[in-house]
Amino acid sequence: MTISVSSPGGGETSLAEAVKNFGISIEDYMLPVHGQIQILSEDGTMLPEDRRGSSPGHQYPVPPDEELLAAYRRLVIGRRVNDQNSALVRQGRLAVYPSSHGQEACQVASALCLRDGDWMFPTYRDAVAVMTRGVDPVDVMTIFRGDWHGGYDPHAHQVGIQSTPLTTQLLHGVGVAHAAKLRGEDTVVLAMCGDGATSEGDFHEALNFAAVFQLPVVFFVQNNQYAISVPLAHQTAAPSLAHKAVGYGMAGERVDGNDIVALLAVLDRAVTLARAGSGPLLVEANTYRMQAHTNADDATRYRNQAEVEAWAAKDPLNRMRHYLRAAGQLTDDVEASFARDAEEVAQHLREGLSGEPEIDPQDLFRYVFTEPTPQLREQAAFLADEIARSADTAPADLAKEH
Amino acid sequence: MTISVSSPGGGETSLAEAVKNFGISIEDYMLPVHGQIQILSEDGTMLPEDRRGSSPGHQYPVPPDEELLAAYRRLVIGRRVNDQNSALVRQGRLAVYPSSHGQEACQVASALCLRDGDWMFPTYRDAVAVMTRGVDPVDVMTIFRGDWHGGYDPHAHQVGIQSTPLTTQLLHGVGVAHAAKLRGEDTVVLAMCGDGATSEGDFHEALNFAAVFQLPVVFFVQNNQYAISVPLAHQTAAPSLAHKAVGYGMAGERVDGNDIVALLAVLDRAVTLARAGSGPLLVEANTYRMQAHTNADDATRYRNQAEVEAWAAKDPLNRMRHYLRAAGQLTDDVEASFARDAEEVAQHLREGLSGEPEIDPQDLFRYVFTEPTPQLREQAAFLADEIARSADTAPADLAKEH
Amino acid sequence: MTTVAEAAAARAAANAGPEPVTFAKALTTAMADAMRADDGVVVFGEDVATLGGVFRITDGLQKEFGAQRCFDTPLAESGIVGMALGMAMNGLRPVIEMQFDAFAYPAFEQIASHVAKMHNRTRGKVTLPLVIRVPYAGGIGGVEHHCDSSEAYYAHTPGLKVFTPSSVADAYRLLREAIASDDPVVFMEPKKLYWSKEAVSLETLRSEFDAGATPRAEGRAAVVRPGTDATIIAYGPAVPPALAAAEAAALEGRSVEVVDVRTIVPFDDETVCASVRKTGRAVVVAEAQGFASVASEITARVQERCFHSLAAPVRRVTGFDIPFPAPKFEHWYLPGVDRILDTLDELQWED
Amino acid sequence: MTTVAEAAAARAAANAGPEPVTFAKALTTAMADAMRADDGVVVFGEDVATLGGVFRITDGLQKEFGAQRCFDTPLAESGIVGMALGMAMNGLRPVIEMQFDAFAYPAFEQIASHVAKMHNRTRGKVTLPLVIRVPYAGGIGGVEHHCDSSEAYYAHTPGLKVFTPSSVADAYRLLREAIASDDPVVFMEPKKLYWSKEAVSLETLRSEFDAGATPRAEGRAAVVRPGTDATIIAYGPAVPPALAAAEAAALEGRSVEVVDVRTIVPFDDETVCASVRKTGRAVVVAEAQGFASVASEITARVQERCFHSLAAPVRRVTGFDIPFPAPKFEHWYLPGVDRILDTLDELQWED
Ligand SMILES: Cc1ncc(C[n+]2csc(CCOP(=O)(O)OP(=O)(O)O)c2C)c(N)n1
Ligand SMILES: Cc1ncc(C[n+]2csc(CCOP(=O)(O)OP(=O)(O)O)c2C)c(N)n1
Ligand SMILES: [Mg+2]
Ligand SMILES: [Mg+2]
Repeated sequence: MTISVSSPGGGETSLAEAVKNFGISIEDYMLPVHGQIQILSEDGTMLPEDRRGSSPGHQYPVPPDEELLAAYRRLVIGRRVNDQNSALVRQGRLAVYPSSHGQEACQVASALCLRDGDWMFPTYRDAVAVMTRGVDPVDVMTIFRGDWHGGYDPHAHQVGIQSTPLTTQLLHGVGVAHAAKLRGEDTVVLAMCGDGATSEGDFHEALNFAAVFQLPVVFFVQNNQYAISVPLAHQTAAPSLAHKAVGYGMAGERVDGNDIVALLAVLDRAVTLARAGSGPLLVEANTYRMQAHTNADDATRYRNQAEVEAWAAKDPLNRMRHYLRAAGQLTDDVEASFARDAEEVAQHLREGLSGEPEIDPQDLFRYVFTEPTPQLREQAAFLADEIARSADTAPADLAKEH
Repeated sequence: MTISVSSPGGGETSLAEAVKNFGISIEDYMLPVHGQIQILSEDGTMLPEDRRGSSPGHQYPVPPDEELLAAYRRLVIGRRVNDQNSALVRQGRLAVYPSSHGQEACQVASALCLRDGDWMFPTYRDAVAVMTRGVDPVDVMTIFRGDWHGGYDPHAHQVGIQSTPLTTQLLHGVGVAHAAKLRGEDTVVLAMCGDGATSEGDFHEALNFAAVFQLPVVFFVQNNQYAISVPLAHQTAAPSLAHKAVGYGMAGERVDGNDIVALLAVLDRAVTLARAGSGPLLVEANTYRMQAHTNADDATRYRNQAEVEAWAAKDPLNRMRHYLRAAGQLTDDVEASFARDAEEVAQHLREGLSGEPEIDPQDLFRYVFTEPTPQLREQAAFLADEIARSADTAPADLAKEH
Repeated sequence: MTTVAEAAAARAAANAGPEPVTFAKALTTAMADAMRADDGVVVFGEDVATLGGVFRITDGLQKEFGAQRCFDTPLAESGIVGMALGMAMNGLRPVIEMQFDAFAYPAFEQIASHVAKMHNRTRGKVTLPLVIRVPYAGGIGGVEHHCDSSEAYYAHTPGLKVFTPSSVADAYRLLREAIASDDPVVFMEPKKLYWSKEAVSLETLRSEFDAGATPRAEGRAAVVRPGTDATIIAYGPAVPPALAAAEAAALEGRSVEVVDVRTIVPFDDETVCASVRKTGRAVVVAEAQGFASVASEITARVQERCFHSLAAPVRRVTGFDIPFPAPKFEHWYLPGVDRILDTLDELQWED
Repeated sequence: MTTVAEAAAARAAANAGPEPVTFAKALTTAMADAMRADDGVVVFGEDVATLGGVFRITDGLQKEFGAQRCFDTPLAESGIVGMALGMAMNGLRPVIEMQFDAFAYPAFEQIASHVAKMHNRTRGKVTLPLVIRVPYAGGIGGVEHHCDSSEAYYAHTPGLKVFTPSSVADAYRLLREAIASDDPVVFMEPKKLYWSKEAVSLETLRSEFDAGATPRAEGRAAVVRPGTDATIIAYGPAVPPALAAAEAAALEGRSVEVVDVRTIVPFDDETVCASVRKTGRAVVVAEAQGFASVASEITARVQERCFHSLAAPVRRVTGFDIPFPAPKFEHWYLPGVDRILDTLDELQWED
């Protein structure tokens, strides 16, 4: 390994550079636009440039239609995955599933904005993003089926584990980016969290470390308005979560989280800036958790149906679909083929999660350390013996367990 | 106890109100002035109003000269305390002393801006502030002499313990303010920390809690440019620490931390706003730690003499002295009487810290809980017995220990 | 020892007397009663207000006591504990909820460096009547980070009391005592017992508590099943399997006494040692990983204090020294009846 | 066991052979050697770069290896550990410093919920070669929060290795092993030993380590003083008083063996139990508060494993169950020679 880039602590320079590049003040660079970036209207028409919420220093190229069509396909699959998994919970095949129904545009855009070699650090709710990045859907479900804490190799797709302790994973992303930067690699890290998670101390520490070391990390906050039952107004008194960027000398952005066009535009720009050495950026996407926190939650206890319905009208799939149909990109045939693709993934999930997984009790001791300690070997032997003895007195089919 | 005020989560309202009050935008309300508030020039002349760094929504009344004279007296005493304590360390009477030499203006202003019933939450470096608030200087030194973890009753002067774990005390201040608010009391809390401490997660959580619950807390950051050896540029890439306020929907202020006039003006206004229900504010004072972190530190390893000298020229005492002499407030007589007052405090410290404190080993077990557990009683008896037995075989003067 | 009769009665008398009550209900009622009795008691945390907590333990409190006395905080555990400390300093009695065991870890500095030390540091000038409720341990098929047994971290930290009820009556009693205590209490609630039921009368418990009629449970272990041949020492989630094992052992003709520790700090050496001295054999059962744990402590102190009464080494049945396993592996991890019986069998009965 | 001779030689032979070297120097050299041997090793933390650490343990590393491989971070311990985890995931071997024991607590969630669990959670796909250096314990007259013995928190957390050297040679060896380990290691450095000196040759230690000439110290306790009548089991800051007590006991005609645990996790049952089975008596000495501690664990496992060899209960000499005291009270708290001798005396020698 060769470490080649310049030393940390270059905060001022990079801010000054951004200001020079965009010809605006430091505050204007850091402050998010007063509204939010939106490119596609709620009824699926492309907004004129001067109504997209952008301002000097905050301009965004619109992706070409083919890309939008491909993104839409991902949205369709993502929605199907969410609904399939929720069904699998009801059928007892999964223990729990925190659905991103309604947030699929954020999920898809977070995967599509990255290239090979980049890293994603997702949360428990980002299963669709992880799948869109290429991880086998069944492996993504391992944690929720309960046969292990995680089912995929983070190195295989450069996707961190789906983190449960809130916001902790942002720091892991910062570390991955730091190591890459020290080696002179141009890796970008997308570090994801929810609105509630921004209140945790680790959020602060992660953004600050990334800014001080000028690391290529895009912090992506899916503001779905709730942390379980707690609405955004109880998380922050700031005008927006993107305003938090200012305190780190970082640029903040707000984007319509149900508008995949705006999301791709904003995230692509952020990733490009980060890769070019701008330092980290913070992107807040306004979206909505259409369902309960998980199947174990009862959302009617803390929010009303009118609010849910108002957001249903902004559904990210509908908007994109209307636009693509109007643009002539989305024919009935294409739509049918997307539905088939989605159904294929759903079927893969159903099949993959149909049987009881084979599990080996000795796995309990195998991975605690790279090699088991004498104590763990003792405990492993103890359990093996216990199982063997109980098998002697129990039905034959348990005997395979050791 | 009766709880009487309105429920938490009123963030938006209060921001909107501030904006209405000052006729400026939300961002202009939150963003600190681009430079910093300074009222007294470095050579001790009062700056014209348009050169004080203020801007719409950020205006500050100048305290009357008598108040300034009283503050100067405190500065003189504070400086003497710092130097006396450093001498006591060299003489072995104190184990350690983190001196606020050079920061006396911040120290004095933090005590003077509060009224009875308000609370202060200081750090290990804020001994002078604590004394200025009225705590007996010898009691303040208990922690550094090493005869207990703290020497004063926080309730007696409404001063929290001098906290060592960085930034943790801000949350205690938030809690004290919250309890007071729930009871309808108009307590204001001044919660203090250093520049380095702003990087800790607890800083984030404290500011956010205070903002969300709209608590009357003034967060006062003494930016003395260093966290032990680490300069500010390695703590943050933000234009200033006061910019951090924006992320909480809070107003931030920057003030010349060696200008007691500006400090009093800014802190008085902040305390008044907070008491009137503005919610929390963040004030950053730019100052300098003139000496090493503590006597155990060697500052020459990480900073050069030229930098130290440049700051010496901005000495807070000199500036105030020049102004008051020019204003005719500070005659030779008055100055001599201040010096005598300072010497009296120094002598009190010398005398109070001259002998070995009487300590009782049984105190080890007395305060762990409100009543010792059986285990602690056993351990206390064990130690008493051990001491008794060793006294039987040891010189007579040890016998007094039990 | 005073509760032997009561506990036995409560556990046995499901066919007569009061209606069955859940452990969860007992906790909720204890908080509500404390809030009624003292308007300095405030309850806060994540999702405790509108939702009533993810386990519904604070259900109804905001409704009855208003948003000033039961409220949600921003999502930050260190913030919750640190703010609670300040509120306790300033005249209130906060009862705070950590949503799950492992989610109390962000607050570890506030707990270990301040909550535990403030009273001592200030020579008793500052008292912290503060309860930190921690739903803990497994048995509910929870995913990672939702099933840690974290009691040893707190029990090892001087200045914290650590309570952990295993019965419905103790859930009520101990939580009332914790809230009434002027010392900070980490209140560990075995999640898997939330839905357990016993026929106890909360009204009776309330009036007994209010009248000071029952002796404090703090610092007193309970002999929850009497016996003569061996002692099982357990607490929290390990008590039900311990009782079941004792029952199974009885069928094999072995009379096993079960002691429920109830408060880990302060620990009741008297009751525990009296039992072991009487029976001469001891097994310590706890769900947490065993290494450097509360079970280690109990084992160490029992052998220190009862050495000459012991016919066999004090043995432990604990979780393995591994991260708490995924749901489908849980049954291999949890100390169950068979494992306890096996260990009882090994206590050198032939001697 | 292999280091009996070496350790004895090193400790005794100050009059011949190599120059005396401090414990601190051995640690610094170990890091520098590891950085030379592997350019993936990076060192960071608070004040470790320009200043060289408040204890100067990282002195000179930035100068030799540059600001990319030894650097200061913003002041945030959770940030340091979380970032280190990410760097370890991405091919580096971070060695991070927590400035003092209690200042590692803000990082507790990152350590307990991620550092300890990542390898297990990913079925071994992610390894975390990460060393968390923690200067710990007292004996230096430090103020509050600067003298905690926090090893039990880590030892109780499955997935962490916990090393703690007590000799200069072990400081070098164990730190090299920790850095070379693919598992996360919490490396506990007894502060009061930083300035202790022994005549050891760092060159010899280096070449032995590089050649793989000495067996790994990980998982191997060292019999640092042979004896026949009783065993003292100690680690870290407790080893010097244990040795001194053994020496004093020898004057009274008692031959006491001293075992230095060296690595708490993994624990060396073999060496410890062999000694206790031979001597029949055991005292566990540790500076940390005793309740639910590493000393409890050692006591518990020794009586479990050596019960029938024991002539007396295994006894503990530990810190009291109180917050670490202010400097002027420290001498009453620290387990010293007299207290260890008293306890040895009580091991029922008349039997
Ligand atoms: C440190 C920590 N505290 C508490 C929890 C429990 N918890 C799980 S999800 C959640 C809400 C998170 O809200 P948000 O960050 O907005 O993400 P969302 O679920 O809305 O996607 C909480 C409190 C946790 N997982 N980690
Ligand atoms: C949580 C925590 N981490 C580390 C330390 C060690 N430490 C003591 S003071 C200090 C520097 C603090 O700098 P700053 O906040 O700027 O305050 P100053 O000393 O300059 O007044 C450090 C790192 C600590 N006390 N607490
Ligand atoms: Mg959310
Ligand atoms: Mg500073």
